[in-house]
Amino acid sequence: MDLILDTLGLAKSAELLSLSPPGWGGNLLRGLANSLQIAFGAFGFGLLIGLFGASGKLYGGVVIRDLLAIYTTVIRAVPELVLILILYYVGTDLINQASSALGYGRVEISGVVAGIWVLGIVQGAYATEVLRGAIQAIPHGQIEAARAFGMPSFMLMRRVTIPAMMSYATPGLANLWLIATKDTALLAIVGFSELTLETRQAASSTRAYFTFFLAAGALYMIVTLFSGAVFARIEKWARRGQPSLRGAGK
Amino acid sequence: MGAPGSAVFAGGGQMMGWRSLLQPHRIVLMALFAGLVVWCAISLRWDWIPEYAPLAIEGAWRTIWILVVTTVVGFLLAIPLGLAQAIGPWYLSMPAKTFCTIIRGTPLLLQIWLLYYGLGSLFPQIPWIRGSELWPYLRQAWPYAVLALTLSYAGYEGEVMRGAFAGVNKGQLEAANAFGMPRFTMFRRIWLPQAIRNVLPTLGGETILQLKATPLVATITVVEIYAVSSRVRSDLFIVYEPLLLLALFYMIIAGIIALLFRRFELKTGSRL
Amino acid sequence: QEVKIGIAAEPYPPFASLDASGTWVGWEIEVIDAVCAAAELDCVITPVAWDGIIPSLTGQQIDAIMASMSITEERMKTIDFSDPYYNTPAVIVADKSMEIEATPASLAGKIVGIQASTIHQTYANAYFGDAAEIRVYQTQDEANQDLVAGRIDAIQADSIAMADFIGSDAGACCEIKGAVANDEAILGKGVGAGVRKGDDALRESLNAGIAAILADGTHAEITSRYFTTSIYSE
Amino acid sequence: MAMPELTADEEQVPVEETEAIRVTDLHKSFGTLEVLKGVSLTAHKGDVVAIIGGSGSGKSTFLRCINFLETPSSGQIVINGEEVLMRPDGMPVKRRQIERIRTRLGMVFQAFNLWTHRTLLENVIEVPVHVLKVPRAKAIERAQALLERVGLGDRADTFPSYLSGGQQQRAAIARALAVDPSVMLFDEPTSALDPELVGEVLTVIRDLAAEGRTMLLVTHEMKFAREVATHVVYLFEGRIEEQGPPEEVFGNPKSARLQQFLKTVG
Amino acid sequence: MAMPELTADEEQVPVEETEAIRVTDLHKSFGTLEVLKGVSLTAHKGDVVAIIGGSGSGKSTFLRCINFLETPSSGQIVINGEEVLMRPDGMPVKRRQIERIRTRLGMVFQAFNLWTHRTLLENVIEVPVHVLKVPRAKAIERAQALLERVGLGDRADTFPSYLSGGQQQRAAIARALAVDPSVMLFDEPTSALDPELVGEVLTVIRDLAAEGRTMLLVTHEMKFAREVATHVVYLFEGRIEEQGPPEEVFGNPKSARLQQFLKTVG
Ligand SMILES: Nc1ncnc2c1ncn2[C@@H]1O[C@H](COP(=O)(O)OP(=O)(O)OP(=O)(O)O)[C@@H](O)[C@H]1O
Ligand SMILES: Nc1ncnc2c1ncn2[C@@H]1O[C@H](COP(=O)(O)OP(=O)(O)OP(=O)(O)O)[C@@H](O)[C@H]1O
Ligand SMILES: [Mg+2]
Ligand SMILES: [Mg+2]
Repeated sequence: MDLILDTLGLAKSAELLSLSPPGWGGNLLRGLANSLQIAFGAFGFGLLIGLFGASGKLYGGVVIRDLLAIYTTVIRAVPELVLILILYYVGTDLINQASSALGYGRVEISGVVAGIWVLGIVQGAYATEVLRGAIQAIPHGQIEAARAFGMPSFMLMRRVTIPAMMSYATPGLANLWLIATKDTALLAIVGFSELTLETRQAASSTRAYFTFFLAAGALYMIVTLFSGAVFARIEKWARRGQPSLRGAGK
Repeated sequence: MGAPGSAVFAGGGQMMGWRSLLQPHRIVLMALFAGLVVWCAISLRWDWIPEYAPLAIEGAWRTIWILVVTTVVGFLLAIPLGLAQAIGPWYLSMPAKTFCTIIRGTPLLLQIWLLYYGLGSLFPQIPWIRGSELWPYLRQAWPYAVLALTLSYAGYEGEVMRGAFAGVNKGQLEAANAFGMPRFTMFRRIWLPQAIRNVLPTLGGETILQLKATPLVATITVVEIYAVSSRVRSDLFIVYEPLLLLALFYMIIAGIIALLFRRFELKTGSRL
Repeated sequence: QEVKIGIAAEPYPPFASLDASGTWVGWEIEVIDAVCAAAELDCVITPVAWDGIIPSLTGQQIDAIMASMSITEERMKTIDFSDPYYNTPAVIVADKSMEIEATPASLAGKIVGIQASTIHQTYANAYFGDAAEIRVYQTQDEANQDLVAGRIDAIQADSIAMADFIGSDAGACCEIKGAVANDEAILGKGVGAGVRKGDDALRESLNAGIAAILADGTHAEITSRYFTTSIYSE
Repeated sequence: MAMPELTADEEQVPVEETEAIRVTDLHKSFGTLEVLKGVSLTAHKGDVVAIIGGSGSGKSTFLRCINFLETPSSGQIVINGEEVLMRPDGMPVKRRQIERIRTRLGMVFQAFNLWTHRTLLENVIEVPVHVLKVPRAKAIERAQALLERVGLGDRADTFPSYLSGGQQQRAAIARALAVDPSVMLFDEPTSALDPELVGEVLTVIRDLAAEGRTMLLVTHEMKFAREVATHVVYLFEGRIEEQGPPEEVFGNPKSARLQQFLKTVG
Repeated sequence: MAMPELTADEEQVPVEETEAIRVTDLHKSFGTLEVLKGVSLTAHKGDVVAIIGGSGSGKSTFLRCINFLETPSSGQIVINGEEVLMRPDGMPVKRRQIERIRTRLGMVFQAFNLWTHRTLLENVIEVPVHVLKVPRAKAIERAQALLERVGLGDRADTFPSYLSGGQQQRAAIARALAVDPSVMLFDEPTSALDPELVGEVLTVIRDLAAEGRTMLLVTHEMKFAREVATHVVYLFEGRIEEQGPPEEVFGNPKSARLQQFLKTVG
């Protein structure tokens, strides 16, 4: 640790991290805001896909189940970088070819929108599995009781399935959310300046690698602690009515 | 309606036969896939494969063993981490929680980097380490890569297992207690299997995520399959072909992982 | 009309780096401006992540790449290059106390660090790969750091970058041991601007621009502000 | 899947008739295990049908088929004059039809199946408020009254896991009553109750029958069945072995199986 | 916490005596709710004690306190002459002592609590193999015999969730019998069973009692209690209101509460 402080010098770090140029602090914060924005969109979109995906996998017909199995396996297996390259570059290329064939000009597809889509689709595949596991962990009778009273399927999901599975799903979803905040790094490829890219740019432009990577780590840590608190609250709420297992080994 | 298939699994998991592949929609899907493969084979550039094949095989092997070692060891660590958080006294749960939060809270890249360039570059400064038996290993990059990935998996799965342990139905444990099961036996025979069963799909997903996290070790000079594909890309400037092969490789591994987990699921008799 | 010049979003000082207010600066940035001015092109500098830079070019998001990209035979199968606008020899750097020369025989049994996705990677693998262990780093700085730490014995890199490094405090331990034997098929003919295959019009005007700034001394003037030696030779 | 029957739902206005449930030749298999082997049963408005039979004879499965928690393998089910249409794979032709029919059926499960993430009161008002769209205040009022009636008035804010078995069962009864169903399906509604409470439940069921509601109840307590039922069905290995008014079934059993079954009962 | 009693475990060799369970002045509160308000009970070897009482009167809690699934708030519990030592916070002073004692207690839960991740056979052999270290082959043989006995021989490889209520209850009984316990705690072991099977269970319990085993059973079926018990305890709001031999308790109840409780029973 001494070595790090010696070679870099704390004073120099503070100067490098100050909020206005020539400090890079502002850039990092802007990058963080961008990352969170994308992560939020992608996570929300992914949750939505996950809900429908999980119910499709559990209650859908053979065709739907097969298609979803392909979706979750392929999307989770293929590296996100490949997906972004293919969906963004090949996708826009195809769209452009089509539109110029029809006599329109080039269409600009925003990297951000594409990014949210791609990350959302990826998150959706993971969320599908997390939620499927959680739904399966609900005691069967809970859902049956709701069916027996004629709850329509959407309401059943909203009133029984979701609250009852939340306690099983929150840890997995919390992991997914944290992954989403970090996966925004992939959007650097389509020219979106989020936290990781800002950090790398700052680090290699100034050669102060430790300073900026630690700063970025600290920013991520703050996000984690904050979201950890939020997820803990959700989980506490979800576990109401469930006796604690503390002392279960006695 | 309960899925009509559920009763099939009641008997303890017979796998679907090959015959089930012959359903119409599956035939259509397989035809589509075959078409895609043929199109790729014909219209893309593959002449570079022989030259890079030995490198790719080496890289693939490295990816696989890193994945296996880090997930197995990481999961073994995740169990005590999860348990400590779920029911441990504060002096166990606090450190466990802190560990998981830090691991989950900072980018893996940063962790790898801190271990290798931070911790790892301190060793050479200490003369007796440089002279010791350990130096040839400490000088390598892979010990740091394996350590970082293992801790990362342990951190994420520790969190998942925490929820899993806490979610087990109390009556199930009481039944074990009532018969005088020693604590550890109860844990091993009842609590752990039920906890794992409840999060098997999540664990499967996280294992695939771990597979895709392995490329990060390239940043500390461990060359695995992803680094090989990057190299083809920068040597020849062809983008999609190596990535497609890479995707295929990951898909096969992920398929194997998914299959393994599916088998576990059937074994534990989970019911809708 | 507008020409979008793609540069790598990851800085590569002193050729291209960012300042905190988001402006790109560096030798290559100034050369781009000068070439465009000479060729009367309306250029827009567009940073793209290195991983996406080729698809951006073929997908028409950018029109040319000027990101210290070496011209090699293999790469020319995929895109076209302009004439080179700089070239530097590849050198071997090692600790001052080490008896090392830039030859395969001398490097046998040693660990050589190089930067990924560079011509040095290809070269080192081809010439030293049999006898020495090659370690691949994502950035040059990381390789330098490990050389200082003693985890590797030597690095092969660009002479410019190395001159910069051994001149710094961190690099005081080390010295340039010599240039490697040239192999134009691998090391290429220097660094050029990449354009889409068949985009001859743009390639021609870039060539004209490069020729112009070399001829009127602009190139040398920019170089003198960044480096002590020339980085262009026929 | 556009089937011609699809429109049936809209057209089929339930005719005013006294038949509440008609089940014809119901079969149900789980894999290779045939649990119901052709059960037919008709219940009129105000009937209380007691279903008795050995453990594993298919009583619960029969009840669960009536509201389609299990998909019948074959057979016909008509509820309040409306036939529920099923595709051969067991999926309902019209999901909304089933949901609508289910809101008129109240069910008490053998395992209670209270929602563990909701308090007793929330369990009871859940369906009235969210499915039947009863104003919340009114639903709460009624729920309180029902909980009082089953002796749980003071436990309204407790979560089910903290209740004794009998208390859970009573809460489940209150939850079923809260939907004001025209047909009630009770799966062993008194299994966890003491004799006093069994008497209570008996009164409740009689009241409901008097209001013209139909009741199907599975029970193991012959005394209870005898007192409450207008009709008794004895199920043996997935078939109706004997049925009739309670006096006859209990007083003068014809089948040898039923005689043996009743032997141990005083 | 080095308490002087710690060594008691090793010294205390159970003296040969006929007292199987002695509970003295047992109290148990959940938060502010006092469920048991001083219960004392002694059962000798071979006794069958039936515990009756209204829903929520504390019967299950009492059974659960005996094997320390609930921690008594105060009171003393002696099993086979050995006192179980608890710290005030509910942790046992010596965990191994409790585990050892529990292996001699078999329990059938009101909610069955079969392990859902194991088949019936696996449920039954679990404790013998992994706690009592019976050789696997022998445990399987015995488990099969027990499953036969409760009529589930052919369902040994089924997971519990695919069974009917009564089948689950019988499996739970088989699981409890498999540990060959000297004391059995039954929480409503016949609630989901039909009269025929109730008769079966009655026979099983009598056989066990004849072998000198002690049984505590909670039941709502007075007829069953009368036939099987050597001693009946009537619990009312956490206190023993009346106890004695069955003829007396049922034939000649003294307390007004008990009289009322038994009124509805024929
Ligand atoms: N874990 C708990 N937390 C709070 N209260 C509880 C808990 N368990 C039981 N109780 C309460 O204690 C009282 C006694 O419960 P217990 O389960 O012993 O009743 P019981 O006599 O077995 O009744 P039943 O015949 O209905 O099973 C009930 O009022 C119940 O609500
Ligand atoms: N989901 C299922 N999968 C496979 N078999 C099942 C399933 N549900 C029930 N069974 C079997 O069907 C048979 C009838 O079960 P059912 O629950 O209808 O019995 P029951 O008459 O209600 O018995 P009990 O009185 O014990 O509750 C039983 O043998 C049971 O094991
Ligand atoms: Mg049943
Ligand atoms: Mg009870």
